[in-house]
Amino acid sequence: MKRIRTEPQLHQDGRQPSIIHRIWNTPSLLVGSLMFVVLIVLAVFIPYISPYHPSEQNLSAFLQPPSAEHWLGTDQLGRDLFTRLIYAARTDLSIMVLAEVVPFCTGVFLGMLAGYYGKWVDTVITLLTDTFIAFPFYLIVIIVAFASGAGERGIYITFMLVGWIVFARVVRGLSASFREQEWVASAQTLGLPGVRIILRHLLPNVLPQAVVVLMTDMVGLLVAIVTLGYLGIGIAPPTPDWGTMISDGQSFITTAWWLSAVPGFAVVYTGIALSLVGDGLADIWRKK
Amino acid sequence: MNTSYSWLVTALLRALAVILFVVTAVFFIIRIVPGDPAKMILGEYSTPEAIKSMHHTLGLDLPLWEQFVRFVKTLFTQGDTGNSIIAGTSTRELIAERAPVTLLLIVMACMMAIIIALLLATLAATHKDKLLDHLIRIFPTITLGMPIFWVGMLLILLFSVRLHWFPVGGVSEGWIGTLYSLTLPAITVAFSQIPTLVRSLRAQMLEILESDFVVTLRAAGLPSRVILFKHVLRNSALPTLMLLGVNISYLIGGTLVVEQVFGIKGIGSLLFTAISNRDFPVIQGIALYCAISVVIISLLIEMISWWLDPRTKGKQ
Amino acid sequence: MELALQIKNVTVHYGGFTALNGIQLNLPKHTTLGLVGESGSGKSTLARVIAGLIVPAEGQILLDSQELTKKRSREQRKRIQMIFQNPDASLNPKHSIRQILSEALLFHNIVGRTEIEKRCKELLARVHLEGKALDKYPHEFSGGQRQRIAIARALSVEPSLLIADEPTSALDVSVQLSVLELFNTLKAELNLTMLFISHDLGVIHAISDTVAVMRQGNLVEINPKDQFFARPETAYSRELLSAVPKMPKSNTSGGFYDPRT
Amino acid sequence: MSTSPILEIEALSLATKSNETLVDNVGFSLNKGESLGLVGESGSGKSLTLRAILGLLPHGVRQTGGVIKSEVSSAMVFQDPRGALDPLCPVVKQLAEVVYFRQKVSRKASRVVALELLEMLGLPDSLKRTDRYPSQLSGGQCQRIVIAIALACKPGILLCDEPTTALDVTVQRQIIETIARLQQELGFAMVFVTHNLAVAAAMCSKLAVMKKGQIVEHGNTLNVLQNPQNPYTQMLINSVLPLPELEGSGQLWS
Repeated sequence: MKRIRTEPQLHQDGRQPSIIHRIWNTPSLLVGSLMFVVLIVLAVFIPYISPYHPSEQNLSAFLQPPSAEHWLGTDQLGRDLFTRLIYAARTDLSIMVLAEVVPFCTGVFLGMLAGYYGKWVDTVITLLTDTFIAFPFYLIVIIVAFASGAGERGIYITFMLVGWIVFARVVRGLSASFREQEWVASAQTLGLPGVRIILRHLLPNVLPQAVVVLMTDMVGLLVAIVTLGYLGIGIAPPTPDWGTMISDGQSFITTAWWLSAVPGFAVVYTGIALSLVGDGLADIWRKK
Repeated sequence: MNTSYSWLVTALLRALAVILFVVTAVFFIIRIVPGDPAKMILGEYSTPEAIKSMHHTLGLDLPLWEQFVRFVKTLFTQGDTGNSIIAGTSTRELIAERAPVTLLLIVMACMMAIIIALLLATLAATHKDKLLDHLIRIFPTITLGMPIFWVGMLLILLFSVRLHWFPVGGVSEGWIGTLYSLTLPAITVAFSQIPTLVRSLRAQMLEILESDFVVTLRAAGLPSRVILFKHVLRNSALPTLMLLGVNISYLIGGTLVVEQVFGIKGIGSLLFTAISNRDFPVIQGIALYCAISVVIISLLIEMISWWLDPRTKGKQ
Repeated sequence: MELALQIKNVTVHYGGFTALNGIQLNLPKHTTLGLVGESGSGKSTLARVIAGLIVPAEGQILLDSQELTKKRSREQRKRIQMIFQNPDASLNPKHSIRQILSEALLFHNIVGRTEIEKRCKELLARVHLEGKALDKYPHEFSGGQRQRIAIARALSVEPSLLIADEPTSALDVSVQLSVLELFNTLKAELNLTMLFISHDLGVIHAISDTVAVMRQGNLVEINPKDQFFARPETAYSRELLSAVPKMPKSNTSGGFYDPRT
Repeated sequence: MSTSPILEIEALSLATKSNETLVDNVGFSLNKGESLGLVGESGSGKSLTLRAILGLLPHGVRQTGGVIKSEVSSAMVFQDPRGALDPLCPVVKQLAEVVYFRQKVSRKASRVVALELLEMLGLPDSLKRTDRYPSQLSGGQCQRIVIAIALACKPGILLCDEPTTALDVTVQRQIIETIARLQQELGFAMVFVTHNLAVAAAMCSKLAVMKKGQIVEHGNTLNVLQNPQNPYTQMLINSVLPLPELEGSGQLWS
């Protein structure tokens, strides 16, 4: 037998850029997180920042344009727009995050099951997703939110019913392609049980992509919450909410356009922040 | 030939199964969510007797399976989900009356979305990493978080209130008038689809532009416009179609909301009237018809792309 | 000779397509069978059937004269290990080498927790990698090194049959040679029984004791290596062998087809 | 071989956008009808050199130095034959399209020329009658179409990027024989990129061995193979796995 040659140790000495270094080199992630953190800080500390209460009316100072006293002016009942805007962020953002928890977990789990096991498991789960996806998103949101009663509860139930589909679809595709990868086959030949392969092998591989989808999906969820508020079947007044604020301001659109425009921009701002974070995370994970 | 038929049969069977699931879902959706439909119709403070008689009218006092049998029976004999509680007429007629304008709006929005998205994606992909590409790539990030109704409001504010280019709302008489007054709503609906479409299409175009066959054709000295129009665009047409199939459901949902903003008397306004009247059969009917149309449209798109793509046929 | 593996009449269909057509094959203990064939000949399918990743429509597989059932037990799975073609996909990208090597050791209680570190290092030494590799991740290694790690992982459960499905095809030629040398050393040191699949006759020649040829789902020839390479039985084997490009001999001018201007 | 070179490359350097060197100071020349084998392992920059000659560098790669002087046109044959053809366009149509634009003939005539090219490459007649798409042809047939497309450009230099690597050995032999026959008939020069020394030796009279973007050895095929000066070349030669002689006649390759 000839002597064994060891190959040149190509990558072993190659410097591995640290996590912090990678984050620093991803501007979209930095900017997005910063934008989001600013919003969260404002929402947490608003009672100390603003002298007003969100539902404190002052009918002598209604529909005022922006000024030093009222940074964004006042609405038709003389409430401070900026204060209401940030209190609304509290409501909307906390619902947005909480309502994603259950759909995210079920979606990822069902997606892995369908992708890994294939066959009838896949057929059943795919039929289920195809069924729910057949209902136009807003139609089902509106119907379920209405039927389960206006308010937060309706939103949570709606998203438990339909929110998991996006994750299930993405994760199913990913898992099915990972299933074809040889490390899954190796795990199988090593005699590891399916549950272990799903949780220990597949999960860490599908999670990054699922989190990226989560970011975009949260934007969609926020927009849906706001839309329900606008349609009057979301969060009930007097709890401040961007959707109801837009709808309240609609009557004054010709005279005080900012009443509707500003809460809209708040939604857009959050959307930009989250999708930048999503893009950034995707970038970091792709580079690896 | 054998395999192609089996593909068709599987696709049809799957669509049929989904439709069955859809019917079941429409039946159950009102029943699994908390809250008593009768109470919702009559109001929170109605007498127990009134609720009981309403249960009887809606058939809610029967066992669940009997309710389901009734539901399916109505579906097959009448083709709908029963008569409207308020209007008394069949939901099918109510929907048929409102459907044309909604359909027209959807078709217009689809066409606008495809044309604009394809244009933007082509521009971005052919100018990769240049200024134009960066601008187009920022666009989806910004518009992702725009509520569709809010976009509609801003467009009304700009084009109708300030510039007087379009009517503020409603639908005018005649063909030209209808198309004219639906333009702004269609742009609004399209606007909600363009970000996702542009994103995926740009990625797909880049993949095609950098594939070996484009290099072959460029190396063979074909003019770039021929490569772009005859080969690249044709290859991205199929993915576009598929993408639209996935998004058609979102598009229909958006249309319903936009109708509300622009005061268009279509399915959307029928839905919201039914909701404020607690008219359950109508709500169910709309859900059923929308979902079944989505299933059929998806099936058609699947069949068209299968038909057009030689790769699905295999060796002969 | 005692048989390690017996394959009896194994048939696999994909839709209407017959991927394996009544394959009969015996593999004596401590020998290496080289399985050769062109793309679509069914050689990888056969490997996956033996490894239990594909359930055949018909036929029996016996390992040490014990029949492997459709639903294999963990013990049965453990005894047949497989090494795959693509070094980029053979290791879980999110696991460290330590996790990759120790997972099966711990799961099957092959060694105790205290000895795990020592055993992992031994496994790495077997495939000529240093112990410090344990805390690294797959993307930090080259293709050849990843194949070595995959081999170490397969050896961790002490299999009685090792299947190698084109393990060197995706590697550069120099790396291919060193991985082949590793296989040969392991064969000698560990008395391995191996099924080695390749489309490259040079590779098959370097590693096998017996050669089997597959074509379109059928086994067309099995013969001892020396006989096969000198006097193949079938016309197809002869065609394969004569198609392999060879290095020029000293008496030819090189550039055989070059127009002499 | 005393004619003036039709292709001259001097000090060619290629790099990524982030200035990572991919090809470094590569130079060689090629005479009419001559064939050069560019041999090396993955990442040696041999395919990029080819793309530079073609004038179509992939996105993100730029030329940082050197000159490529060529008097004739070049055409390329790729590693993955199926990927090199538009999957939605019938193969004959693709070929005819190239003939139409390159040879400036009428649409009708271009189809006739295309069919002649198919015949020259030994493709079956059935292609003429019905529209066939790349997915309906075998890898070897697709590669013949790709070669036909390259020949439709009437190239002075044919650039081959691992044209047989993705193919089975029996098909590989047919394709190599075809390319060699066409070269004799049409007299084009050739740059043949491969990692397989035996294939390069069979096809080319000159060899250039590349490693990490540089040419480490360059010369007549036989000289390089029998008297390698560079240890890397020696290592590549040692890596070729030997096969014993097949008893009986009919050997083509030695």
